[in-house]
Amino acid sequence: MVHNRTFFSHIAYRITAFVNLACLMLYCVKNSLEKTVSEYLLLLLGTALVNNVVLVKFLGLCPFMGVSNKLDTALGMGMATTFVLTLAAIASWMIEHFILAPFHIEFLRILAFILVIAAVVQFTEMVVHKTSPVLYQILGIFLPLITTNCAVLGVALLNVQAQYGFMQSMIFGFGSAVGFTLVMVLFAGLRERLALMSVPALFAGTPIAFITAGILSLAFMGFAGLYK
Amino acid sequence: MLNLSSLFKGPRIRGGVHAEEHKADTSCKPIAVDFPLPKKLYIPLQQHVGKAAEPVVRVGDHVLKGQLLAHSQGMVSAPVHASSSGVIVDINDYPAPHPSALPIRTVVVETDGKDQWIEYSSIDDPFQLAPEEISLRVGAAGIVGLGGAAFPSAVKLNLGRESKIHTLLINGGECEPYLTCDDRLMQERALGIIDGIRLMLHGMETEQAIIGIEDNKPEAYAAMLDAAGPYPFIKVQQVPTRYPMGWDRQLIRYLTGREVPAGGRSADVGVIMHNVGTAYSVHRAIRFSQPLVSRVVTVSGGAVALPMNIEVPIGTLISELFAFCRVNQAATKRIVMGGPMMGDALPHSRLPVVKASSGILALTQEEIRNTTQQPCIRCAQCVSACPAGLLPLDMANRIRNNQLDAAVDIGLRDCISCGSCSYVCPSNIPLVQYFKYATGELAARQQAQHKSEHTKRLMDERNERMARIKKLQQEEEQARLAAKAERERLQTEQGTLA
Amino acid sequence: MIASRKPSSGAHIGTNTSVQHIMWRVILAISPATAFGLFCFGWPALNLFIVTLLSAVLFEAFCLRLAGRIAKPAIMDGSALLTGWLVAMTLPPWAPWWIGVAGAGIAIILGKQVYGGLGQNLFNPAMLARIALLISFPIEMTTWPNVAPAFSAQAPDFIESWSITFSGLGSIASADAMTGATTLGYIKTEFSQQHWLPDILANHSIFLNFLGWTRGSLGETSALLLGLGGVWLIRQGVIKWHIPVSLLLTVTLLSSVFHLLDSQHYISPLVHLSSGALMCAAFFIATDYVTSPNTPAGQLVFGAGCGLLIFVIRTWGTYPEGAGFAVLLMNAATPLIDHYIRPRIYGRNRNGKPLEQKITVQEREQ
Amino acid sequence: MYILTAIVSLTTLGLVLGLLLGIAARYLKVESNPIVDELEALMPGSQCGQCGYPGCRPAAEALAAGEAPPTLCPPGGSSLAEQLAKLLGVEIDLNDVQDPELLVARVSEDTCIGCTRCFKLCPTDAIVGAPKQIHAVIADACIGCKKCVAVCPTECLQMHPVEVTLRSWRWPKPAVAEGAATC
Repeated sequence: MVHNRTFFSHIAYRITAFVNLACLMLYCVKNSLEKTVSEYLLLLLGTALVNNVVLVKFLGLCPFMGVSNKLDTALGMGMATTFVLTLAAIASWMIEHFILAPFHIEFLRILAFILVIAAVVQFTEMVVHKTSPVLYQILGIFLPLITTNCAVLGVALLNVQAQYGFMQSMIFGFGSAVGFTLVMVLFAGLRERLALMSVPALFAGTPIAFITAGILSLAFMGFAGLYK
Repeated sequence: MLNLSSLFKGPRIRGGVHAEEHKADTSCKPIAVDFPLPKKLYIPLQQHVGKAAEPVVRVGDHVLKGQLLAHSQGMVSAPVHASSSGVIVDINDYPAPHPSALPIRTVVVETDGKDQWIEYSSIDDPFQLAPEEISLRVGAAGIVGLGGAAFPSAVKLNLGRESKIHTLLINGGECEPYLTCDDRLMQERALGIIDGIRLMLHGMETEQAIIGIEDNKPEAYAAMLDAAGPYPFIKVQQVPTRYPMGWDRQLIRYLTGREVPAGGRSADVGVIMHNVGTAYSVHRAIRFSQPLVSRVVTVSGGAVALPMNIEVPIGTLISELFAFCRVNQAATKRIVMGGPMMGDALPHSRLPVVKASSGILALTQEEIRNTTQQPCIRCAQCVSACPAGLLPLDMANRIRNNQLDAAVDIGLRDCISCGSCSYVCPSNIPLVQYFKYATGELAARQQAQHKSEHTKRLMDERNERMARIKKLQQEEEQARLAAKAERERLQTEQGTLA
Repeated sequence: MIASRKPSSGAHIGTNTSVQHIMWRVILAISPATAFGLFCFGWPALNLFIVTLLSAVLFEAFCLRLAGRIAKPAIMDGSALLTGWLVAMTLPPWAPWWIGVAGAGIAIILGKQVYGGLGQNLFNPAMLARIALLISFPIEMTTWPNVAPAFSAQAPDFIESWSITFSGLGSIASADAMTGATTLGYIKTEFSQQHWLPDILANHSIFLNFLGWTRGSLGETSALLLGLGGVWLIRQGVIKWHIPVSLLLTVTLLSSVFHLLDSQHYISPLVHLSSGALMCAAFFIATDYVTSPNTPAGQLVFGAGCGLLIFVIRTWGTYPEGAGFAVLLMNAATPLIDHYIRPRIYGRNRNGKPLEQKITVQEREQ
Repeated sequence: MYILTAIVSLTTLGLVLGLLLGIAARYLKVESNPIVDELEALMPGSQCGQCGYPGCRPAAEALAAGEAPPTLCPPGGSSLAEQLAKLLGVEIDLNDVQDPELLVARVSEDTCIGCTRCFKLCPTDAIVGAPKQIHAVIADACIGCKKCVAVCPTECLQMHPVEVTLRSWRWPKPAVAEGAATC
């Protein structure tokens, strides 16, 4: 309990960091705003809960299963992915509109996106290694693996497919990342409790985690229809 | 059902249980003093917290009642005195009154029936004595906390004086079911207790004392109230009846509104707490310089034909006590020393009564909590029952999975093992035993850690010594070789000269 | 004088409650509502009810035997019976028999035994079964028969009921005349056809709905009886008041705010409260020990979360009844609530650091 | 025409990103991996080699690199395994790590001939004695490494479990309820 409270303040620090990052972005594109704020809020809730990137679209399952046995690591992973996803969404929008579209080289889209995502992940890895070596040690291989996380590339491609504007694609990226973190943390809480239980040997470990993930996705279907 | 009224009246109370008291059959009878003097008294040398006492007598010596058998050792310790006059027949290892009944060094006194006190000089006005003198005499009389903690009282008095506490708290709570020895003591010997309190106040140079008595003991409250009448600085206050009201920090929080910081001592908030029995024995020790040689014990339980409070010399065997109270041996499923909530289950009754045994219970099968365990259904009754605000079910869960550090993270160190959680658990899970096991295991690991550091130091020293010796040998070797070479050179020179 | 060899510690005396004791009292609390439901929907409901209970107990015995443990004590503690009972209560009264068996199977096997038996499941077994059935068999799970008291004219007699339960509703001629939508389902369909509130509920009486004289699940029609059973359970000390009160309060607050803002689009709190499903969820489903937080503060947050989700799903979601999803989602959040909301330990502040209440010597001087 | 723009745009993109990463790398420099020192501090440091590595430092490096499981150190027992697992964030199964059964050597006085062979070998100088005098073992210093038993000519040095006194007695762990799933 003692350490998770300090971690709590750790999270608060990270959230405030993201918030002022988001405000900065909002400010510099404010004039291109044509949709009202409630529209964005609905989009955010829609991506985070209704068509959740992990439990409804089934993207990003390997970190979801791999890193979710401890609450702190799940939170760390969620934060790292949020950082990467938001930056990747913005960068991919820019590349799409300033490089691929004008030169009509849309066929290079996936290649360019992966290049940017890899760069962003490498940058995140350095940041995490610098700020908290313990988290870096615990996340281990899963931190560079964010590059191959299908949610990150998936969201970038979905942005392009849905022809979202700059603001919308950023909100879409951030929303799906928040959804990812929410589900990761929920699942980590469940798995931490599972670890303390005497589950029958047949199901102990990963099988019971899969069953729990299935039930969780069943529960998330309740949000169906909330947002078209 | 928790009686919600006491929750709102005293907002500072949390958790605790409302056990049925079973006090009726012993609280109405006066303290019996007609216990026949046993033939043999088994007086353990370690009846207190701290180092064991060192014997000053030898086998075969004749001792009088109240004579010093073993003096205290080191800072935290207490001397032991003979409970009756007689001959020392043995100083050896005998089973201790402990769930494991492992051996402990005991002095065995064969009583001669005369029960003759050692001559003592009673002083006329103890308040002329210097405060330090009071705690010296209390220490010399071997007085320890009689509430069950058995912490040497002299050390507490000195601590109280040095940290200049502002209130002396007297615990008349006796919240454990079945036990009524404090209740009867307050009803019959209130003046002695008040006098003991005044002596302790003088000994600690504090101004006021508050006596906390549960509101299920009205006669005791009345007796103490009029005994404390002439002294305005001694206040008598009623506290709600809810186990564990007798827990010192609960009483401190209720009466003074302050919370003792975790890991700290009650002196940190300017309060020292003593049991009423301790106050009475301080009165006897200072006024009549009588050491602690006997105590009032509640013998009760379903299997006891004559439940009573009885003044018993320290060292009497429980089997003799049971014989006197006509205990039905077949019906006794468990013998408990102390209260049924925090007391220790003794494996057999051939164990002596010690300074800390406030009660000896012979419980029948119906009274004992049924031990068929069922899986934990997370009903959280234990969370609402825990007075320290812990999560017993989560801690037990982690301990069962051998994650002891994780259990310490959520507050294992703050558990007072009061038994409220295992009392209310519908699945009869022995929660307190999990916590005692975990604390013991962590202590064992701590010791193993110290030992490994100690042996690491020994190894390093040995390696250095070996290295030093080898270096010395090498130097001698070189020196010898050099000397040999020198000698040979000389011989060759002489050879060439000759 | 032989005392128990094994050293036993902790409290040597105890309250003589036991797991059976608690389970049977919960069953007692829900029996009036179930009896009323069985009375309203007649024989087919009774057949379904018995089939579900039986299969629940049989599945439990089967799993325990499989796990190599003697089944008898676990069956007797009534937990399997209670789970089966709750599953039966949430099913449509005239559902075919295999719905009952499938529901009991999912609840006992997937909901409880896979996790290791009593006290280990992460999700409420009854709600898991209800949601799984709702999503996989939408038709059977949404045919709501009219109220036909057991001995009245239009109630199917015993033989007819046998065919309803065991060969499906199609077997009797006037099947569609006997069924219709629940209040919430009706409102949702009306909304989709752009009819708005005041006139939809013209002939709908909240009081009848509250009493239970309306179409609905087998045991969840009568909000009144469920509420009374719940209050009795709180008086008995089996459950704490925190979850039901915070759940009902959240639903009422939200619905009254939205109803005031736009009474055409949002139904009034009274209609919400008169639905039996909400009462059953508040008193019996959300307060399931194993899957709800263990501190009173945590339970308040849990109840509020359930209330919020029920309101959101009922108002904007596709499914008319949101209680099942809400409870499952909040069950998933329970470990988190328990992790962050803990009572303050004596002598420590909120963050677990010891208090600095040390009295300085000067303070003692004055 | 497309090929040219494609190649040019992608290479410039790659170069720009590479440049950015280079700058970032300089600011976010991190020295050696601090985890290894922390791990070594936890180790008992008796360089006993029972984990298969020549000493505690190599064992710590293997742990940090992930080649060795946290349960590699028998003298540390389950407490060390738990701490290592917590630091490394690795999940371990604690039940198969039993704490080493505490043994202590004891000299049976009647058969000891004072040959001084044992106390020359003892790593912690736990055996005291002089030539031709009866030797004795200091229980606190003996780590149960059994080196002396092997070398004693008259077999008078035997290993005995540490006997439990009132102070060292511990409450046993309660048996798990047979109701809960035992498999």
